[in-house]
Amino acid sequence: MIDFDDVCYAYDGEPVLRHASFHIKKGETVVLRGPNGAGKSTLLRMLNGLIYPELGTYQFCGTEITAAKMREHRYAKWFHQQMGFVWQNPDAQLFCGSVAEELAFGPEQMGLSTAEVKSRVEDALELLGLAHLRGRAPYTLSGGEKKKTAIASILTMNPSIWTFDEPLSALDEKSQAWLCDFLQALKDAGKTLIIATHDVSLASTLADKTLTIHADHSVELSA
Amino acid sequence: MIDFDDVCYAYDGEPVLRHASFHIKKGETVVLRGPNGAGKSTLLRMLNGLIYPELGTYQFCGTEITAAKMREHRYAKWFHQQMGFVWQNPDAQLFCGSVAEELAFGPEQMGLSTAEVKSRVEDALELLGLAHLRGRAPYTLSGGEKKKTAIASILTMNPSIWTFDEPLSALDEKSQAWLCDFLQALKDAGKTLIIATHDVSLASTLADKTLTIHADHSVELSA
Amino acid sequence: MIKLPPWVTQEENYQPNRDRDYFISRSLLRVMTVLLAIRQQAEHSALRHISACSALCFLFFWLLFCVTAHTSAFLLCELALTLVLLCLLPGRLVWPAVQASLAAACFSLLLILPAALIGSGPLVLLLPLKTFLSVAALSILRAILPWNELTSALRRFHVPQTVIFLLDTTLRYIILLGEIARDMLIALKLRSIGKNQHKQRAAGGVLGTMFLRSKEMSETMYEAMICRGFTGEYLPGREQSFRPGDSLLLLLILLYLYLFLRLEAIL
Amino acid sequence: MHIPENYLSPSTCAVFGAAMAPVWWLAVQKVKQEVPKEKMPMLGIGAAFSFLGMMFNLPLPGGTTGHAVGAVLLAIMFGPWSACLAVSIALFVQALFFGDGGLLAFGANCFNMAFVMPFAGFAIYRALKKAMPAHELIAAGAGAYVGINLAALCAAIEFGLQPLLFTDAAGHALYCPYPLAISIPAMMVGHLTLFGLAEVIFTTAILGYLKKAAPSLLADTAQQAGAGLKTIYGLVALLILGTPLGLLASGTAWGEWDPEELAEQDFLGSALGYTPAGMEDGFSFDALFPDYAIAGLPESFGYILSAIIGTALLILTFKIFASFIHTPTNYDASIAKH
Ligand SMILES: Nc1ncnc2c1ncn2[C@@H]1O[C@H](COP(=O)(O)OP(=O)(O)OP(=O)(O)O)[C@@H](O)[C@H]1O
Ligand SMILES: Nc1ncnc2c1ncn2[C@@H]1O[C@H](COP(=O)(O)OP(=O)(O)OP(=O)(O)O)[C@@H](O)[C@H]1O
Ligand SMILES: [Mg+2]
Ligand SMILES: [Mg+2]
Repeated sequence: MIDFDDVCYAYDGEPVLRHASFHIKKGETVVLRGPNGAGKSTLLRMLNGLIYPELGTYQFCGTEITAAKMREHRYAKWFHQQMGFVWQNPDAQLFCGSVAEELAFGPEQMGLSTAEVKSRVEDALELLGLAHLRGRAPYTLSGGEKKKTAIASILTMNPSIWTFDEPLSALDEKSQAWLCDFLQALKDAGKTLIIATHDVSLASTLADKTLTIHADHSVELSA
Repeated sequence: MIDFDDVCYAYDGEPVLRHASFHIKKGETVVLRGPNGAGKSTLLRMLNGLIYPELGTYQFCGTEITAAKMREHRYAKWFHQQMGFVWQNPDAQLFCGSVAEELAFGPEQMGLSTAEVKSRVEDALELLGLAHLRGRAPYTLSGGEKKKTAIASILTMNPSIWTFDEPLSALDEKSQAWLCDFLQALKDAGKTLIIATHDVSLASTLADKTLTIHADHSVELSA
Repeated sequence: MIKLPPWVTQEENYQPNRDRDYFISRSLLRVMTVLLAIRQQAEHSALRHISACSALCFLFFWLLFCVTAHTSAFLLCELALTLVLLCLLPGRLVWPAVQASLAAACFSLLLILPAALIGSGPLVLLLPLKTFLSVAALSILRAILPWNELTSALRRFHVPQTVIFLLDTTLRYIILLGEIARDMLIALKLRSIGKNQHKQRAAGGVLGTMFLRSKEMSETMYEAMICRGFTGEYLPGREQSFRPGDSLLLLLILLYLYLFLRLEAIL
Repeated sequence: MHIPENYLSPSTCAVFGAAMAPVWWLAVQKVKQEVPKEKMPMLGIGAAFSFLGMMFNLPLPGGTTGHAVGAVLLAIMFGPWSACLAVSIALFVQALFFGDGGLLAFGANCFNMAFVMPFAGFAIYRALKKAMPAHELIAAGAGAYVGINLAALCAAIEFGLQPLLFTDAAGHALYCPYPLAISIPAMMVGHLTLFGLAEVIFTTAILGYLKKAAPSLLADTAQQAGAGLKTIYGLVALLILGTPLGLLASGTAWGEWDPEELAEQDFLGSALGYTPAGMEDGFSFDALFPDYAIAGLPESFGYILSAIIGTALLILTFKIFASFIHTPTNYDASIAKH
């Protein structure tokens, strides 16, 4: 499903990814590890089609993702629907006036019927225990609630691949346990998960494979 | 040294701290725990004299900390020199043009001589392994480097009490281990540490006492 | 164990329609991210040779001459030095500086076009050149002088504390705003997966959140300053000693003063 | 050797412009590929050398003047394609800002000085260098001599063809009035003697100096491009200060008269007596500083100022050009930091 072939990337001539070649199959759970500044967030941004390889190719379902391809409106929209991105800092991700609007943003754009949008939003609010917050502005929520809202806003789009950047950071123990369960449920539902994290226990319980970015920016996939 | 007597605090009528009464002695290491949104960050902000109790009193070394007291420039300067605050998000904490200036800001405000400032900055750069970054603008650093710069900028003021908000978040394993060592070293040097964290292992290795804020915003100090 | 709703377990079968959503992503926020240019500051290398104070003094006289000159001859002398300085800038900073100056010159050319057509004297025709020179001078200064050096130099000129603090805070605020706008733009782009019926609402949400976040971050930043002993009063700032390049600046300004007096026929 | 506005018919200009277009395109591609980004500003300095060289006018008895071009020097330093681009840009700056050479005739001027000259000169240089590797400077001198003379010959032929092709009903030439029989000897006398010699001296002197002062510049390696920069800037400054020497030559170069001057020339036996019609009402363009003079300034100071502005413009052009070239990142160098 995701094919990296000898991908290199640099910021201003400073290499961040070197000769990354790996393959992620549908339904796999991959944990992305590596020291600070190795390039984990960069790799996630590339997976989401926000930056493009300087050398090598990134293929998604057989289509090469390039700047030109992403300028094709319809493809880009389909691609972003397929791939969900949960940021490390939920603050940057939430921009609507209320939690309910935030959750409805994705499905409304997909052109689903009003009833269907409503039922998705309700299901997601229910599932994440956010029902009592539906009218609140996301900005006023606590850290854990913001994270959950961010996750719910991706959930309503129902992407087949989820990418997470440090999902556990700044969450309390209870929320961390809940999130681990949630990730497990997504995995069981056949979603592909790619999770960048420094947390060892999460990596060991969930991962089918581990993608390691070393301090020298070389990339290695191991089972 | 730090005395809370029946302190209450609310944001817009929404209670965040309720009847907090506790006492922290010089040289103690206190770990602050509690679920998301319990009020840990709020308590740290109050300890640092950025907000004031709505009810009850907060006494620091026998002086009550009030808005009026903090408007006395001399006292405020002395107080802030005594108490160092490392934010969860180092971005918000770094405001100078270069790492070296960032480190010099505190001691310069304290009015130390140029030579003294310089030697403190050099020592801190050395200790935290930031020497090669001295000329870089803080916003161009990686997450781990930013955190270290934030810590170093407090270190040069040499406060006797350190308050940390989630010091381990977003750090990789190596940096986490280093930070634990650093905290231990501060503890051994007789500093008072107050650390808000969700990390269980840090709490268990370092803490003399645990201050827990419950979900109902009640505060409890236990050994 | 978490039980997902049934639609989550199914594969989404989605075919996007066309939609024009340039409004938010292209226009609105792109403007904001331009703010980030301000944080793209030069290395300190040029400052090793000249001090910020003398650079500011130089700029003051330079602009004064430029604005008051009314012969093209003197302006051409200034143009020569401007071009030479542009040549000495590091490669990647050259084009932005040239671009900004040319754009400003073209703009002022447009403004004076009616006046030039009516034929209101040669003085008006110097305006685009003057604009080019002043904007180029400012761009060069910006490229070699980080803003924190600039504000600390202002302190030495006894500019009121409040003004400097406001300037500092504004610059910091602008940088924050640019960063937040960039994040928001990306978040919006990632979730714009189809036709957006409520563009206005989305735009309002983005701008509102951006404002709140940047306000919060700037407040936190101010608190961080307070926690490090800042009481609204900067200390006099480090002494900036006379550096070798300063004498060169002095010579240059004397030269241009001479040229100004001669060419403008004052002496 | 700069052909002014309206000496060539617009159709001739169009032909040369069309001929140069693919050359320029190819030159840009070649330069992008072959010249490392760090060396690009040096190319600008090279163009500046050529620009300055062309400001040093030399007088010849009989009232005409001429100058060195430096195209062969650039070809030796950077390769003929880079030289082509650099001289073209120098000529463009001259035409646009200083009114030296016509804007319409730009293509023709480039053909002579930026195409024929560097390529021919470089070919000679390379052949001779192969034959006698020990005498590089002699090879360079010979290349420069042949190069400038070929360029002058081309210019002379372009002039000389005009009266054959374009006349009005009265038999008066529409554009340049002198046929080949006059233009070729008139051009070549100067270039085979003094101007050719000037070119040889200009080329060998600078080349010899650079070989001694900044040998890294002449080597193909890119890393040390910055090493000899100080000496180079010094040399440029020296040349700039020397440009007023070019004012000592008071005449006008052959073939570069103003239309009014032209009527008084007597190369056809007696004064021409008329101004060719195509010239009188041809295309006219007001350069910023015609003839390197700046209103209100003493002539020599204006000359220096023009030299500074022109030089800086050329260096800037190439610097900006370089900043648009993407340097591939080296992903295989070992990372020392970690
Ligand atoms: N916009 C940018 N411009 C320049 N350099 C950048 C940019 N973003 C990241 N970098 C640099 O690229 C490198 C990799 O950054 P990245 O954020 O991908 O690391 P990471 O593995 O996510 O680290 P962390 O664990 O701290 O999140 C770092 O050295 C960083 O400084
Ligand atoms: N500036 C503010 N205005 C209004 N409410 C606020 C403000 N800051 C915090 N709150 C609210 O106060 C409560 C406590 O916030 P605080 O940040 O202290 O929690 P915390 O214990 O640090 O949580 P976390 O573990 O997520 O950091 C939260 O419910 C939050 O929504
Ligand atoms: Mg990251
Ligand atoms: Mg907190």
